[in-house]
This record gives sequence, structure tokens and C-alpha cells, in this order.
Amino acid sequence: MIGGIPLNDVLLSSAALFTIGVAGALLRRSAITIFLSIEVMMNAANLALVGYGAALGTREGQIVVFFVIAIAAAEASVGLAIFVSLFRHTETIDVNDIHLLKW
Amino acid sequence: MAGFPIDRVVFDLAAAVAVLFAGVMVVHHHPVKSVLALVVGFFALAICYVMLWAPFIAAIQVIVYGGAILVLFLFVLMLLNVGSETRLAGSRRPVQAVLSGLALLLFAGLLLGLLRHGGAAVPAGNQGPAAAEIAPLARLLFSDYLLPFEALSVLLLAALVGAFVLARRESNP
Amino acid sequence: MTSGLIQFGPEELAAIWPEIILAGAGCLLVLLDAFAPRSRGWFATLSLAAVAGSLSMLLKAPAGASFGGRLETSALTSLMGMFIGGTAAVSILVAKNYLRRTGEERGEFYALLLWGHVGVSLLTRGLDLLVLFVGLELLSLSFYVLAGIFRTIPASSEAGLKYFLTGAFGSAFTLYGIVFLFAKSGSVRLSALSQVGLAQDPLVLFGLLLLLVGFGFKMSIAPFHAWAPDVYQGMPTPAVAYLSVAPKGASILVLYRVFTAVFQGGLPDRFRLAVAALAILSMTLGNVVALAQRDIKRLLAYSGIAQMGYVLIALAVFGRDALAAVLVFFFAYLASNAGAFAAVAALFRDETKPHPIGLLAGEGRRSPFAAGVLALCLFSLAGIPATAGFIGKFFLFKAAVDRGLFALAIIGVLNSLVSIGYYLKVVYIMYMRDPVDAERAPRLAVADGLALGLCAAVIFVLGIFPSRLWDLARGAADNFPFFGP
Amino acid sequence: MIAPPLWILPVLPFAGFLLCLLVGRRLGKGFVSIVGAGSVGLTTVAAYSRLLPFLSGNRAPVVERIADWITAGPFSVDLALQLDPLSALMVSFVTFVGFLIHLYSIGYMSHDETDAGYARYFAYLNLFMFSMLVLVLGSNFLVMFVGWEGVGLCSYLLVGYYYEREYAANAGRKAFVVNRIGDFGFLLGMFAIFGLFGSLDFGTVFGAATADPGRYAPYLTAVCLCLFVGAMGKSAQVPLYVWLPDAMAGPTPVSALIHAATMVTAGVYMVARCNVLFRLAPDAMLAVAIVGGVTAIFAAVIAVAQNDIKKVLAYSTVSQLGYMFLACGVGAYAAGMFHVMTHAFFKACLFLGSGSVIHAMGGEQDMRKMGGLRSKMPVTFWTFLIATLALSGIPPFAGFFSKDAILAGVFEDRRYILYAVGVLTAGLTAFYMFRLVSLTFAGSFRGTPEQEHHLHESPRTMTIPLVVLAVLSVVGGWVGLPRVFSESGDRFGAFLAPVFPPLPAHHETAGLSHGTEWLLILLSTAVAAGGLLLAWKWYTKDGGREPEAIARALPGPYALVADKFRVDELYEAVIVLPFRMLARGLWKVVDVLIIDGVLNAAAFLVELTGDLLRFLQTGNVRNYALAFFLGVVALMLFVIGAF
Amino acid sequence: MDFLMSRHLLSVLIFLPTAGAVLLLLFPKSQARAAKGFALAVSVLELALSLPLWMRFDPHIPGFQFAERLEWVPSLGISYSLGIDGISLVLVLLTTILTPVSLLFSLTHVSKSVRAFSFAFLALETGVIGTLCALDLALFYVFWEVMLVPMYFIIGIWGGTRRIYAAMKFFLFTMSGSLLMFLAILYVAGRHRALTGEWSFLLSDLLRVNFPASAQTILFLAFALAFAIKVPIFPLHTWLPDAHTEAPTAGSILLAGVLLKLGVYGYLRFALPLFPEAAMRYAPWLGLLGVIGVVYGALVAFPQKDMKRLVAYSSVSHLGLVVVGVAAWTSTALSGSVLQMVNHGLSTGALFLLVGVLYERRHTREIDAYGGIAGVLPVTTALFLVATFSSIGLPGLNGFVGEFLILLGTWTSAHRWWSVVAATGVILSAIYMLTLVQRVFWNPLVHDENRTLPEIRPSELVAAAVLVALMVWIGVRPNDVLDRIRPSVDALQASVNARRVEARAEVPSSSLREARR
Repeated sequence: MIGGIPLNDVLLSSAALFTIGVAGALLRRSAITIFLSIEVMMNAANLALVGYGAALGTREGQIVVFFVIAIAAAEASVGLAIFVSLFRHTETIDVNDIHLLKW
Repeated sequence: MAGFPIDRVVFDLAAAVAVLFAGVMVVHHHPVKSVLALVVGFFALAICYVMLWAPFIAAIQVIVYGGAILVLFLFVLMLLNVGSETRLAGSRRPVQAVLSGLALLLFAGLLLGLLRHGGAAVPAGNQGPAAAEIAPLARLLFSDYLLPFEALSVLLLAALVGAFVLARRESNP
Repeated sequence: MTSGLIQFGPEELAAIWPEIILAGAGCLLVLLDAFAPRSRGWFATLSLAAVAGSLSMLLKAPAGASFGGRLETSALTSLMGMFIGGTAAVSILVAKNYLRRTGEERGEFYALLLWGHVGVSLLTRGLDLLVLFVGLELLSLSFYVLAGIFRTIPASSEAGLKYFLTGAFGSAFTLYGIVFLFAKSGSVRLSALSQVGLAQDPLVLFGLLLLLVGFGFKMSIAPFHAWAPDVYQGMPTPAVAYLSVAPKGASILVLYRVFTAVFQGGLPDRFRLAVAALAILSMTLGNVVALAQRDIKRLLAYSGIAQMGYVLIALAVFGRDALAAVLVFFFAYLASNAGAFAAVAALFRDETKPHPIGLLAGEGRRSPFAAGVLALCLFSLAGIPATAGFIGKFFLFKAAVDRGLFALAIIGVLNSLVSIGYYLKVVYIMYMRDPVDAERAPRLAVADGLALGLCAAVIFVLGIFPSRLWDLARGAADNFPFFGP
Repeated sequence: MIAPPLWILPVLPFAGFLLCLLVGRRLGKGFVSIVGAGSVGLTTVAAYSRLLPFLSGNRAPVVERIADWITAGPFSVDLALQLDPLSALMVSFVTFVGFLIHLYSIGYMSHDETDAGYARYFAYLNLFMFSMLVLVLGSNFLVMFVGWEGVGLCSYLLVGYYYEREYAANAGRKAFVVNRIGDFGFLLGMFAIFGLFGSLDFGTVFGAATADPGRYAPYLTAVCLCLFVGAMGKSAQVPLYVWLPDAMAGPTPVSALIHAATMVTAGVYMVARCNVLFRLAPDAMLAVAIVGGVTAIFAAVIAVAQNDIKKVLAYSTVSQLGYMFLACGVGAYAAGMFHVMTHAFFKACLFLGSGSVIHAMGGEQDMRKMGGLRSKMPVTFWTFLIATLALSGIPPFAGFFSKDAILAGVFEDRRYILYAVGVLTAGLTAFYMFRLVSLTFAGSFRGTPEQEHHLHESPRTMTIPLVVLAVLSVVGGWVGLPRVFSESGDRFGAFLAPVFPPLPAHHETAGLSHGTEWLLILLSTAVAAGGLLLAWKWYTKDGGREPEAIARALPGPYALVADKFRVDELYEAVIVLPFRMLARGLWKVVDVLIIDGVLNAAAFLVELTGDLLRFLQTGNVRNYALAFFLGVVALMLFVIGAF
Repeated sequence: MDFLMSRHLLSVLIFLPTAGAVLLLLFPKSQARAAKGFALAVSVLELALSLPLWMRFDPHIPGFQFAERLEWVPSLGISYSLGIDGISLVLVLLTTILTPVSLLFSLTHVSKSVRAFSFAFLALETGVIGTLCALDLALFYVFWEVMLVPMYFIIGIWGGTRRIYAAMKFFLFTMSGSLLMFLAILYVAGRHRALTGEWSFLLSDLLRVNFPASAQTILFLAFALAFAIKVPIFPLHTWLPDAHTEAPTAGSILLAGVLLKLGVYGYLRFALPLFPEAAMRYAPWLGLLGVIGVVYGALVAFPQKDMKRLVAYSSVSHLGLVVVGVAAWTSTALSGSVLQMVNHGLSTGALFLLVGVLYERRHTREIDAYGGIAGVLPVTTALFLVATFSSIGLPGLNGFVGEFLILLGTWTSAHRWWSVVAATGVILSAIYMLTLVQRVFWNPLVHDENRTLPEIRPSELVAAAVLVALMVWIGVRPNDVLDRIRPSVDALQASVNARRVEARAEVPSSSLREARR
């Protein structure tokens, strides 16, 4: 229990978020949406981290989350840059239409 | 503390909202709308963090995620003005969709099964709301976590340069 | 443990110098590129110096854990340092001429390479899940960019996209795994993982599994390999030379660290079986599909997938000799694989096109040295004796046989039989087919020659005098915090 | 007179061989003639200078060890030569006849051959002399086998001497291969002997056998049969005789030397040499006798219907060899060897005579195109006639005595059927020989005019040997007179006696009474004379009308005989063809189809799998992510699905 | 120098060719002929250096001579240890003789990237001699595999039309066998460690290890497979005709002359002594396959249309006989087998060489393209005849001695019928070889282009003459060779039989391990 909040609620919602993230990553075709879904997955992790941290009474959880968020930001900038530079060639970011390299 | 478990209700509501909007993000065809849905989801998450005695995290969640990252997404979307996905995902290759669906169900099932063992190994610490203080967090960051913190700085620098290299217009110097 | 003072003493400094040098050199390169474009010709040299410097600092650094037990300095890390340093050196040498040829001789390339190198170095030294994660991300981010750095070439950008999406996806899983390890040990330190009872806890197993997946992804182990062929094909070859070697070695080391921390009584059977299954899948898929490849870089990618399968055998064996074998194997793999990519960079002159094997026809006579080294590297990868590759396989299979994993060993050798099929295919195309175009080959650039010569030398020396390295590796493995057998 | 060591004998012709082979073609015919014939001449001299003391001495076997040869494990054999009455006999006429034929060859070959060919011819001939001497002088089975194979090799080379003629090349190959079939038996025989006696040395083996017959007798039948297979191959016995008629493709002197006088009798020599073993194996002896008898009559019948002069002589040789084995088979080894010797004289004479005829006819061998040569080449005719009489067994010519001795031996051994066969053969022999003489020398010439104009007597080098041999064909038999003429007459048998030691537990048949012996002599002589007269009447007096009548009367049998009972065709159909098909089948089916097929299929499958799996790499990131995720789920199921 | 000659002669012999090969690279492309000459000189020097081996070899010492030992990977007990006994001695000399012969032949015939060609040959020589001298399993394996690479290039670069297929087939076949042997070696060493606590790959050490029957069987099969493929034994032989046919002449000479022998050699040196029980249990099967090989090879050789292919199949037949001799396991048969390996090297080497002589003039291996050329090429014909008769075992030439000893020894063994069936090879070999001779050299000369074929060149003549001389020498004085072989063979048998006895008396190894603890 964290205050009045059972840890399981936290974990369940985190799990739900993670699964949804995976689902998005697998089912969407726009590279951007896929990336968004991946962000959701990381947030799921964050939620679990904070929850555990609180449950264990250590701040490490929050520390890790802090790092994760920073990293997520960095990833976002790089990723979007990649999208942009790719878009210059292909005029699309629909991954179904991006298969120059295959087989 | 007996009585109405206000904390829990609030947390669950917020979590529900977060999950809901994450779902919306996934199913919505138009990327922009997806982003906006996600903004809401992240705000809800921020609330969860508050409820979990992590106001600082909540703050950067709002600022960095909601404020920076998603906005960046929006910019890019505008820049490339990508329209909504014409067809629903995978309708061209049903295999992908079907397999993903099955795998997801399995995964979710296993995850739920696992979380039965979710209880923390260590009994809950007694510091309680004290965890919410930010100063010790900062101290930790610069003492105990100095190494990863510095590494993070390199990482950000790399990301910066990288983004610059990639997004620069024409290649000849 | 958390007092208020900033904990940064001389020993911390001594321990972190190598990374500082690399990161600093990176910044310097970027600045020079911006403000003194003239000096571009010297970038490669500068980066080499940085790598060398950091390595020397690493070797000088006093052994022990620093940063509150988050950073290790030991015989093991210095050995790994030599390994990744060597990889970096080769890819920088290759990059020199390659970039000039493609008109992309920019500081950023080297800078990103060095920063990625910092990430790998942290992976090899980190004793803390957070450090490891940051290192992983640092590595990944730099190479996402390097993959797509040729913005004028669609293939390159596509490689960037694919690597980025799959990589981000993968690291999300890694992160989730870290969450559960943290949850159960209450800390992100590896040392905390070695508490009693964790080895049985399903959540911990789940976390370890996700780590296995995440780092297996970096090692391009089937079924987490799919990115490798596409990315290798589109990525600038020098970067591939690095990416296809150093991170893999670092990753297996990380897995060893984490697993040994948790499983003090040896791997649980199901876990060992799972690893073995991955190994078999990787070997078989990699080798069989490689047979069908037409593009040399894709072929090497699949060969790499197969080779990592062999490495996983050592993980399944899970013992000191096995770890030492892995170390030796990776030195051999460095020389052979990086050497192969170096040769590819030297032999294919047009970067905008793919690298079909057929173009190599007759190179055996047109450019004897590069072709010769490529052939040598391929023979080494195939594990022909008197080359380093044989030594690597020798110790791996020896470990497996000693542990009684005969089935695994037999499948392994049968696979290497299959692998001969495609390695020799390349060789005979180079030597037994006539050139497609009669035009004389441009003479080999100094840097390329240096890189190739280096790899060839290592392949022979290691192949003929393995004793020294083996003893080093064995020593390094000895003071590895093994609790188990 | 100094007695040279035995090794000189083979070494001299070998030296001649080397000289002719290496420098002969450059130094020309004169040189080759001198070296070729000279070396053999020297050999002859050396041989006799060695033999005469031996004859005068106590005739105890002399073994001269040259060197050790092969030693491996328990097996060890020396290079050693031995001189005993048997080998002495062989050496005496081998060297002498050989020398004569070398002389003859000088004249015969000098015309139409290039220097190279001439040198090659004499080289081979010398090599043959070497091998033959090794064969007869060898003091153990292995050295003997060296000569055995060596003569086979020379026969192969000389039969195929006109290599650019396909039939000659075929004949040479056939000769060697059929001989090899025999050698197969010989080898097994040697193995068995070594297995039994632990040695291949004649002295040791025969000594052991005589010492303790009871111990070895049970195994010896098999051993002897193996050895006899070898003899059958070398001495052209049914069913392995087929190579000898074809071997006539070689130059005629070769036929005379190798395929009449010397090599083909090696089988008889070998059986005689092993008489100890054979006599301990009665069943084997019987087999030898039967094979001999069958061969004798069979070949004689074929000879009756042949028109090629050399073919007739060839089949006659086969038939006579049968005689010799018949003798050995009934234990009359001395008689057999006696016939070997006399046969060497008159058959060599006949072949050389036919050679001189063919020479004169410009290569023509078909008797139907000859006739009336008597006046054109008298020397040839008279010598030929004498030899014919000798072969036909007309007293007092050589053949009479040897043949009579054989028949007597057969009768003595109570093999009456075989005796009948022998007598019948004698009649046939006389018949076809006089058919030959009549067709060739009597009557009028039937060839082309320019052949007729070209006819001439042969040069000295050819006629002298003819005369010498003719003389020998007359007197050669007088060394072995039947007992009815004089008790001590059989000097020949007495001479060879030590080679055929009495065996314990082996009954010696009591000799025949004089009366029976007289009868036998008269009978055989009468039959011979009858055949002779019939042939003379049919072919000389009334120019061969009856035979044609007979041929027309029963065409089937006649054609069968004329086609040599179509044995070659039979072998072709039953052995050669299946062999070819089997070989080809194994290659195409087992090698190509099965083994390589399986392997290539496996390789192909692997490649195919690769080609298919390759397309899993769709290039679509979402599939990659899915693969990744599926991997995760699978691992979870496997590792923690249990919990 | 004396130091080298006296105490490191084997090492000198092993690495002299490599050194020469490295020096070859210094020659400029233009100096092709000089490079060839140099390579030839090196191989001749090698031959000269190998003669002292023959002289100083003491037949009365059964053990290994000229021994050398250096630590190589001490922590694993892998050592660079060399030594030869009579068996390896004769094969080493065969190698040092055939290499210059093939280089001498190539002197006038190879034009395509000459330096590489000579390099490959010298490297090959190193590999072969190393394999023959190694007394440490790891070292042996290294040389054993290293051999493949130069041979692969020799076939693949300078070979005939289907050379790539042939080279690939050769490499994969051989590799597939040796990889399992590799694991077996590892297991054997590991077992030694388990029993004694010491790592060692040294043959002499591993010979002290006894293996449980089950393991022994598997290990033996692993070894035997590797060697059987190399020999090659009947069902595994199909790589050989392709490799021989496509390889350049010089390559065929060494392939047939030397490489095939290494299979039998390895079997005698390692498989038999290490796993005597299993070896004896499977000897009947081995002999059976050998017998089949004799007959099968001879039969299949007969219908061949390609000269080299025919000779290749004859090799299958001859080596089948060698295998029979080994399986028969009597000292006569064993000596015969070892001697026959040398004989086969000489005769088949000569045959390939002379076929090469024809090929270089006519540029086809089709038998039907020839016929009646005996008159055009008398010397070649004569040489070919000698080689032929040596290969079909005519007494007075080398082939006969070996063949006879094997058959005789087999007859005295427990498997008499092997020798009966194998003896039919005497007939069959005559059939196919004489058919070949007739169709090539005799019969009418039908193809006019054959009328003008130039006669054999001096260099070729010398190369062939050397072989012919050796054939005659061994045929007449086989004891010069046998005396050196015999003691080693006896020692081999003695040790194997001793181990079998000891193995029966051996306490279960597990309890033995307890004892060691």
C-alpha cells in the first residue's frame, strides 16, 4: 500500500499501458504513431518504477524515471530528425511503404 | 487511515483515464489526434505520479513530455503534414494483425499472471510522503548517481548533434 | 549511504578518465568541424589518438569499483577495453578513406562514433542497471544517427528509421525488465540482485528474460535479429564495422554480469534450455539464410547472427571457461568481422549502390591485398585452423563439450559446415571468376591498408599463438564475480 | 670350362633388352640384330657351359641365393635361382630354340619394319627370354611368378606388336586379361601354400609335403586346383584357351617362340614342378587329366576346319598342350615334359615354316589361296614335312616317342576313356596336319599372279633355323625310347626321375607288359597313319571334293566347327556384355544417382530453405517488431509459463 | 645450422616451404618464370633436407624419432610436439618427392597467376608434412585442416571446367568429416582432464586414457568418418573423381599421391591406438567396405570416358585394398598397406602426370580423342606403360609387392574371403587399365591432329623418370622400405593389443576418478 493505493492498481495500470503501447507499435503503420506507442511503453515502465519506489520507500525509482524521461526526450529528437530526413526521400512515413532494404 | 479511500479513487480514475487515452491514441487514424489524445493521457499519468508521492516526476512529466516531446511531435507532423492512415492497420496483410492480436492476448495474460507475485520484496518503507521532497532527490542525483547523470549529459549532447546532423538541409558543407 | 557531499574523488576521476577523454574528443571534433573545417583531414588521427588515450588511461586506472560500486575497473574491463578499443580503431581507420570518398568527411561522424564508444565502454564497466541503461541508450542514439547519416542516400535513411524504431521498441522492453529487477532487489545495483530467493522469483525471471531479449536484440540474436541485415546494408560500412562487433561483445558481458549476479547456483534448466534454443535458432537461421544472400553486407549480417548463436552456446554453458572463451572469441570476431567490413569498404567504391557479391568477381587478381584479407577473414569466420576464428570456436566448443552439452556442440559444428558454403562462395567469386569490368582497381588507401593489415596480422597471430590471450581471458574470468561453478 | 653363376642367364638378355630399348632405335638395325640375337646367343653358351657340368655331375639341385627380396611379418622370400634336372631341361631348349628364333627374326623382320619397330621387337623378345629364364630358374613360387607375369607381359606386348591394327591390340589385351584370370588362381594357390607351409620356397614346401603327406593332403586338392587354374590360363586350356588363337596376330616368330615352344608350356612346367603336391591330391590330378583330354580333342576338332594356316597351328598347339596336361594328370610327368621338349622342336619348326610361307606369300595366311609351293620353296617344304610327321606321331620322328609315352601312361593309369580320346586326337592331328601340308604345298598355286611371281625361298637366316629344328624334330625323340625298344632306353625319364620323388603311401603302378605296349604303339601309329592317308587322299589326290560334300551334307555342324564352336561369341554374351552393363550400371546408378543424388539433394534442400526463409525479411519494420514480440512471448511461455 | 639439422629437422622440413612461399610474394608479377624456378628450388632443397631423415632413421627403434616438443598452449596442455616413425617417414619422403615432381611438371604448363600457384603448393607441402609429424591431437587437427585451403584454391583456380563445383565438394566433404572429429578430440582431452586433472592433447598422454565402451564407439566413429572420407572409403568416395578430374595435373598428383594417404595414416596413428576396442569391433565392417571399394572402384573405372576420372576410380579401388590390409590387422598386411600407400602415390602420380602430358598437348581428357599415338609419342607411351603395369601390380614393379603382401596377409588373417574377393582386383585392374592404354596409345590413329603431337618435354621427362625409377627400385628392393616400416608396424600392433588387454582389466573409470581425488 502506498498511502491508500494498493501496489497492484499501479502495476495493473502499468501493465495495461505497456500492452497498449505494444499493440500500437505492432498495429499502426505511421512511423510517428509507432514511436508514440513506444513512448507509452516507456511511460508504463515509469509508472511501475514510481509505484515500486514508493512501495519500497526508496527514491531510486524516481531517479530512474527522471533518467528515463530525459532519455525519452533525446530519443524523440533523434527519432523525429530521422523521420524528417527520410521523409525527404520517400514523401511518406508509412512503414508499409518503406522497404527498400529487404530479403 | 479509515474512511473513504480518496487516494485510491483518484489514482484509479487518473490511471483509467491514462489507459483510456492511450487506447484512443492507438486506435485513432489521424496522427495529430493521436498525439493530442496522448497529451491527455500523459497529464493523467502526472496525476498518478502525484498520488504516488512523486510530485517532481509529475512536474517533469508535464513539462518534458506534455510540453516538449509531444509538441515536437506536433511540429513534425505539421512539417510533414502526413494525413491520416488511409486503411486500418494491417488490413492489407491480415497475418500481421492476427498474429499481433494473439501474441498481445497471450502477453497480457502472462503479465497479469505475473503480477500476482507483484508485491514488493521489501516491506514498504516508513518514510511515506517524505519521499515527495525534492531536495534529497537532487542531492542523490549529484552524489550517488553522478556517473549516470554525467553519462546522460553526453547522451543528450549526442542526441543534439545527431538531430542537427540529420535535420540539416543540404549536405555539402 | 546517501550523504550530502558530492562523491567525486581522485579515484573516481582516475576511473572515469577514459570516458572523459572520449566524450571530450567528441566535443572537440564537433567544434573543429564547425570552426576549423581545414583540419578535417586530421579528424581520423585525432579520434584514433582519443581511443588510444582512453585505452591507456583505462589500463592505468587502479582496479576496483568506483562511483559507489557502479563502475568496475578490472582485468576484465581492461581486456574488454582493448577489444572495443580495437574495434573503434579499425572502424575509424576504415572511415578515414571511406568518408573522403563519399564527401562526408565530417566531425560529427567521428564524434558520434566516439560517443557511442563511451556508451559501449559503460556497458562493459557498469555495475548498475541504470548506468547500463544509459550506456545502452547512448550507444543506440549515436548509431541511430550514424545509420542515417548519409541523408542523400535513401537506403541510409531507411536504415536509420528501421534501426531507430526497432531499437526504441527493444530498449522499452529492456527498461521494463529493469523495472522488475529493481522492484525485487529494491535497488538498481547488480550487487543487490544477489540476494537469496531472487533466483526463484518469477518476476525476476521475467525481468532477466526481458534483459536477455533487449541485449539479445543488440547482439542480433534470432528472433530479435530482423533489423540487422537491413541496417547493415544501409549503414555506412565503417559504422557497421563497429556496430557489428563491439556492442555484441559488451552485451554478452552484461548478460553474464546480470545472470551471474542472480543465478549463483548456475542457470536454472528452463533458462538454459531457453538460451540454448535461442542459440540453435540463431545459428541455423543465420547460416541457412546467409546461403541465399546476394549482398555481401547482408551476408555478413546473417553470418553475424549465426556467430552470435555460437556465443550463446557459451552463455548456456555458463561457467568461467565459457566466459573466457567468449572473450577470446570476440577478439577473433573483431579481427575477422571488422576486417571483413574493412575489406568490403575498400573493395566497393560506389556507396550509393548496394554491394552485390557478384561485383567482387576477379578482385582476387585486381586488388590482391584487400581481396586476400577478405578471404582470410572469411576463412577465419568459417573457423579454419591457424586463423583466429578457429581459436574462438575451439574454446567455445571445448567449453560446451566439457559441460556435456554435446547436442549443442554437434549442432554448432554442423552449422559451421553449412556456413562454409557461403563463406567459400564469396571466396570463389573473388578468385575463380573473371572480373566484370576490366578497369584497373585504384590503389589501396593507406588507412585501409593499415586496417586490413592489422586485422590480418591479428588473425594469424591469434590463430597461431592463442596462449597469451587465453591466459589473459582466463585470468579476467577468474576475478569475475562468479558465485556459481 | 668355367661354370657361370645362374643369375648371368637372365641378366644377359635383360641387358640386351635395355640396350635395344634405350639406344636401339638410334643405332639402327645392324646393332639391334647383333645385340638382340647376340645376347641370347651368349645366354645359350652360358647356359650350356653351366648345364654340361651339371649333366655330367650328380645332378643334385643347386640353389643360388642372390639377395633377400621381400620380408614382412612372418613372410619372407628371397631372390634365388635353382638348377635341377627339370629347370635344366627347360633352360636347355628355351635358350637354344630362343636363339634360333632370334636368328630367324633377323631375316623375317628386317624388311618391312622401321628401325624403331625393329628395336622394339628385339627388345621385347629379349625381355621375354629374361622372363622365361626367371620363370624356369626361380627357386620359389614368387620368383617363378615374376617370370610367369613377365612372359605374360611380353606376350601382351608382342601380340600387340602391330598396335595400330585394332585386332592385334585386342588380341594382346585379351591374352593378358585371360592370363590374369589364371594368375588369380595362381595367387590364391600361393596364399594357400604359404598358409599351409609358411613358406613359398620349393625345397621347403615339397620337402614338408613329402615328409608328412597325411597332414597336408586334405587341403592340397584345393591348392592344386588353384594352381592349375593358373596353368590353364598360361597354357591355354579349356575354357581359358580363347586367347591363344587370337595371339596369332603377332609376328610369326613370336608365335613360334612364345605361343608354341616356350611360354605356353610354362603351365605344364609349373604342374610338373608341383608334382609332389598334385600327386597328393588325386582329385586334382583327375581334373588336370580331364581338362587336358577335353582340350586335346576339342582343339583338334576345331583345327580340322580352319583355313588360316597359323590358326590351324594355333589350335594344334592348344591340342598338344592338352596332351601334356593329360600326361601330368595321369602322373606321367616325365612323358609330359618329354612332349614339351619335342613339341618345342617341331612346333617351332612348323611355325617358322609357316612364317616363311607367309613371308613368301606377302602376308597371305589363307591356305585356300596357296598350293604347289613345294617346288617354289623346297627347304621350307621338306622341313615342314618332317615337322608335320613328327607332330603326327609317325615313327621314328620325335613326336612319336613322346606321344606314345603319354598314351602309354594314360593306359597304364587305367583311364581308358581318356586313352581313347588321346588316340582319336592323334588321328585328327595327323589329318589336319596333312590337310595343311596338302593345301599349302601340294597341288597348283591358287593365289594371284603377282603373288605367284613374288614367290621365293626365304633367306639363310630363316632357313638355317628351319633345318636345325627339323633335324631336332627327327632325333629329339631318341633320348626317350620306350622300354620295348631297350630297357635302358628311357634316358630322359631317368634324367628327370629325381624331380618326381616317390611318395610314401603312394602306390607306384607296375609297368605294362611288353605285349600291351606293342599293341598300343601299333594302334596309335595306325590311327595316325590313317588320318594322314585320308587327308592326303582327300586334299591332294582328289582336290578336296569329299570335304565339301560333307560340309554341304551337314552344314550346321560344319559351320559350328568352322566357327570354333562360337566360344568367343558365347563369352561375349555371357561374360563381357553383362560385365560392361554392370560396370556402367554401378556408375550411373550407385555413384551418380544414389550417392551424389542424396548429397546434392540435401545441399539443395538447405539452399532452398534459405531461399524461402529469406523472404521472411519483408523489409517492413512492423513485421520485425512482431517477430521480436513473438520471441518475447514464446520465451515467457517457456520460462515462466510454468508459474 | 647443425643445431637445426640435428635437433629440429622436422620443424625445418615443415616450415621451409612456408618460408619459401612467403619469399615468393617478393617476386614481381613480371618474374613469373623466376618465381616458378624458385618454388621448384625450394621444394628440391626440401627433398634434399628430407634425405637425412631417411639416412639417419634408425629402423631398430620402434618409437618416434627426431622428436621435438614445445609448449604451445600450456594452460591446456596443447604442445607443438613432432616425431616420426617408419610409417610417417615413408609418407614424408613420398611428399617431399612428389612436390618437386609436380612443380617440375607445372614449370612449363601453368601460366595463370604463377606465384599464387607455387605458393599454394608450398603451403600444401607444409600442411601435409605437418600432419604427418604431429603427435599432438590439436596440432594434428590444425595441419589437417590447413591442408584443405591450398588444395581448395589449386582445384578452384587452376582446375578444369567444373572446377568450382569440384573444389566446393572437396572442401565440404572433407570438412564434414573432420568437424565431428574435432569435437571428439575435445572430448578425449576433456576425459583425460577428468581422470588426471591435467589438460593434455598429447597422443602419448591420451593413450593412457580408457574410454567406456559406449563413448569409445561414438568417438571412434567420429574419427573414422573423418579419415574414411579422406581415404576415401566406398560410399564416401564421390568427391574424389570430381576433385581429381577437375584439379590441374600437379594438383591431382599431390591429391592422389599424398592427401588420400593421410586418411589411412590418421586411422593408423590415432583412431586405432586411441580406441582399440571399438576399432577391433568395427574392423570387419571396415574391411567389408574396403573389399567393396576394391571391386566397385575397378568396375566403375571401366566405363569412364575421361582419362583422369578413370585413374581416379582406380585410386578408389587401390585404396580400398589398402584399407582391407589395415582391417586385416596382420603384420604382413599392415606392412603391405603402408608400402602400398607409397606405391599408389608413385604409380597414380605418374599416371596423372602422363595424362597431364597428353592433356597439355591436346587439351582434352576424352579417351576417344586419342588412339594410336604410340607411334607419335613413343617415350610417353613407354613411361605410361610402366606406370600402368606398376598400378596393375606386375611383379618386378612396386605395385606388386604391396598388393601381394596385403592379399597374403589378409589370407592369413581371420577374414580369408576378403583376400579372395579383393584378389579379383588383379583381373579387373588389368581390364580397365589395358583398355585405357589400348584406346589411347594403340588402335588406328584416326584423329589427324594427333599426328603432330610434340613428344614429352625434358622437364616432364625428368619428372616422370624419377617416379619410374622409384617404382623399379621398390619393386626390386622393397626391403629397403619395408625394413623401416616393419618395426613401427609391430610396435603399433603391440601397443594396441596391450591396450586392449589393459582395457579389459580396467576398473570402471568413475571409481578410478574417486581414487584420484
